[in-house]
Amino acid sequence: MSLTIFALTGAALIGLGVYGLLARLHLLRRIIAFNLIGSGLFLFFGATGARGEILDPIPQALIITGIVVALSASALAVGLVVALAQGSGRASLPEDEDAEGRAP
Amino acid sequence: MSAALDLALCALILGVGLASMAGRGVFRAAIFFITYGLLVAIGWARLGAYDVALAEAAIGSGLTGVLLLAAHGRLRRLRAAAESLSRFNLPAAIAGGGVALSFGWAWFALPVPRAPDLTYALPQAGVGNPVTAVLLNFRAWDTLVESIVLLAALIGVWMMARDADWDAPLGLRYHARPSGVLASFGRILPPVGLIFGVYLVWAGAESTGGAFQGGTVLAAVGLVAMMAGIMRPPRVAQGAWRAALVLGPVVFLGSGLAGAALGAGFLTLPEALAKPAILTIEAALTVSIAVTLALLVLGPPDEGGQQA
Amino acid sequence: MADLATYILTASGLVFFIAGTVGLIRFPDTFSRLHALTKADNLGLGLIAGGVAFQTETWAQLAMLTLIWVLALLAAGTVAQLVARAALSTPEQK
Amino acid sequence: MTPLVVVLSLPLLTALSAIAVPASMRVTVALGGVVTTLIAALWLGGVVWHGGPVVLVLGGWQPPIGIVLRADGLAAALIVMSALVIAAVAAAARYEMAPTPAGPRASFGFWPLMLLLWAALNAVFVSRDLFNLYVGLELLSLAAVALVAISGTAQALASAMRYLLFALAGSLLYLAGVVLVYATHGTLDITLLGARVPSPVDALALGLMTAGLLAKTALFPFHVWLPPAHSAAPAPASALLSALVPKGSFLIVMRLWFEAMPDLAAPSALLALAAMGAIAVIWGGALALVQARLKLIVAYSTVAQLGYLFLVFPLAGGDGINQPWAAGAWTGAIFQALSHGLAKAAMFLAAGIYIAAVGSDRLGDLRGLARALPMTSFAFALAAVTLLGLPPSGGFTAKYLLMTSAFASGQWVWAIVLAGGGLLAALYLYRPVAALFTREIRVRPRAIPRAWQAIPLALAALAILLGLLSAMPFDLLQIGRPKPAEDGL
Repeated sequence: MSLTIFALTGAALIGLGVYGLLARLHLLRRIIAFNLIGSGLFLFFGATGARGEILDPIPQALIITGIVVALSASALAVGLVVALAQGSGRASLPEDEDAEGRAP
Repeated sequence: MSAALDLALCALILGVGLASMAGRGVFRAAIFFITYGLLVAIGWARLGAYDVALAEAAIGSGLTGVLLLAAHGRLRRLRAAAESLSRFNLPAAIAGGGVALSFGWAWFALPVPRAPDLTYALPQAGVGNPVTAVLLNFRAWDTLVESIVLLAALIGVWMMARDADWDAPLGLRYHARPSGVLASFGRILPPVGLIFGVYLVWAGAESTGGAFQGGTVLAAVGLVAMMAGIMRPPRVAQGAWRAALVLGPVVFLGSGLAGAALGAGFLTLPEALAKPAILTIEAALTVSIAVTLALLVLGPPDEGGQQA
Repeated sequence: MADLATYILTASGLVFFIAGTVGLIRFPDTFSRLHALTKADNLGLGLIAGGVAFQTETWAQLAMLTLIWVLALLAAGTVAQLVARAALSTPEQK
Repeated sequence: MTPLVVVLSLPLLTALSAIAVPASMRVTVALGGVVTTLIAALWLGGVVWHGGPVVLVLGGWQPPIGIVLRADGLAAALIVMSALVIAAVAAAARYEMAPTPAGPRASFGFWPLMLLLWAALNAVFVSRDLFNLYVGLELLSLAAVALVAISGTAQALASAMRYLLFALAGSLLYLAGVVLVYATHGTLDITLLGARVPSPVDALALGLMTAGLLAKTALFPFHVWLPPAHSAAPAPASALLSALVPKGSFLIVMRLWFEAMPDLAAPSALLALAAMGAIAVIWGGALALVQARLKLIVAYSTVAQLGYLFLVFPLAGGDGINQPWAAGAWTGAIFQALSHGLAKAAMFLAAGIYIAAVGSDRLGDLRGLARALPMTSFAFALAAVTLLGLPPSGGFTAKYLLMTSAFASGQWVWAIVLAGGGLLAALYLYRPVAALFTREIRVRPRAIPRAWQAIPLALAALAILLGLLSAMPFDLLQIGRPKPAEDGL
């Protein structure tokens, strides 16, 4: 029962992150969305790894690796956002602003 | 009772996650995300995955949160922190809902679990914590490449520096008053933090902990010490810091190559040597992880941020 | 007996946490919110740590519990100071 | 010490050294590593050719506990091609990424990032573990994004950001599929998955992984990030990004559809993959036609040329794997990947020389440059011959094999795509070649060392040689090929 709760929460978090990634334009918000998708996915994975009689250590190790990889990607993304804003004064991509019809 | 607790926890996780996506302002989103990470860490503890709980709290929530907040501060100074208003976006909602539903379906469609049988492998792994055994022995190649991913991200972040700033110290300057609270905190924390960080690495061999979790604690200690003015932020040109960055991967790769040269095979740890080898690799990795993480948070060399 | 002490201490710790949270949400400005947060929550955490201390089996666990409380206390105090200073220098922020 | 271990670890070790050593030694260390790894890559190619696939069970742990690496003919061919391209790129970068023209920041970052990218590529080419492939892909993507951002202009940073968004979305989609695979089968090993008990979740997992990999391979309609990113990077970095990086994710798509889950390759899915490839060929070619800058033309041509790769799926995938034409289509696609890699790197390195000579890559500014830079311009023309698929180039062998299979299988629509794509390539490559070889001279170009000019020529010549000597790589590719069809064409 508890595992199902965690797995479905993970699934919902993935969906939530996908929504944020597509609907929000500020790049920091999109980075948070990526992290939500990742952590939802890991939660789902963790729940699947806990179904057997003993807790499977392989998903746990993969998740720790995944968390570190996600941090690396987030760090590079955050660095890019700041550098982009230094050059252009904006923290969203130009074509997205055009699509919105206004610049923040 | 326990299902009710998990249900409440998950409702909280979802609510805070929703707030980080739908709420007003990027700053709030980052704060909610940090809270979210801590709640997820509790979730991991509920699932019995204590190593993951530590990693999520330290890295997923803590460090990612600090990165986001630091970036928000810089964006505010550049007047790029404001966010255009967001309306409800139906196509995005359909996509998100579809993804969530397919994972929900997949959960119920999964066949009975088939985890690999580790009973004969674990006693030969050299460490008692099965997660550490997977990370540093069974799937050591993953972990080696992962430590290099972290380093690649740092080199990438450095490439964001302005050319004129390349010789400047890393990150924006913080000036703590020498008699201020932060300075005293910065003096008290390092000894305690150092012991705790090292303990986490040591304990990781047999119980909860590990190089990444311990390295994160050490990185945090270093950052507090730098913010308190006890330690100076390094420059790219300082060779000792760059050597510390590569130490862990070099020792890891070197031990793998030693296995190949001695005939045991690439990344193979003979059972008798497994424990000391893993501890050596973890010690070196911890140093590199701690330095890399701290420098990632500091950001690229930046001269322009001089401020009181 | 130990269980009873745990129940009483953690329950009263929770009361302080709730009070602190209510204060955080309802108080009008940064400084009074900090009051609510640091004082009530530190006390609450101390009570919960005290309650859990009755369940420890070794001295090492007890030492770690104490360390957690002391570190949280130190961090909360420092952060409260920093937040207050930041709030002083930027009066328009709520 | 086997050549496979050297090919995997030496680029890493060199990258780490390049970070740690002082600036004065950086280039020497990096070039030493490049030359040694190139030798090891050729050695590996020879070992695979003579002795069959090289297998490395990491740590001695067999799957599903551990990770297995396997260099079959396909992986060995890609490793050798990458090594040749990177050796050329490194030779060109000695001039272009030296501290004087590039600045201390870019000249610090380029070498470790190039070497990390190389290490990631080699790791991806040989890994048989789906999660290990994810970690390798992330290393590949992060290094590639950083290489785009290295030029530091606002436009480069925006392109890098867009690239990173697509790359991260692709990674997460792929990872989502990997999670489902492990949850279903308890293994991540491609060989073990080939013999798995099928489950209804497999289709979702395969779909997620493929979608993520397509975003990283820049297949239409996920291609929008590629041209701005590849053209914004410094020329040696563009050469790496365009010639090599998409091949990593493409190879995983092939491994998934031919080796891990061939039973799921329904005709409609294979058709959809090839249809997207066909649209990419036409659409990329059409957009290349209207660009005014050489690097953008070359970058849009990458979108088109990557499209050809996906024609392999209906011709050799699913039930078609046992057909007599499957071997030809499969080999043709790999030939396309190899010859495109060599030719595209030659083109970007030539573009770098033009930019160094006249400070611009607008077609109008390149007029008549063939007189001042004959070797480079000849190299560009030779590389164009390969992209057009004219004999005797490697591109010709590739397109000939694909076209024969298309006719043999009765799927003549792909033959039309191949012919139309060749025609479009002729049109969009005619413009730069005509500009280069025109008689008028506009500006007096800066002098370029002859050794630098010779680098793209060497690569373009290799692309031609690939066609002349196609029997050799043809044999290599058959080694360890999944279910080799006995009677080829």
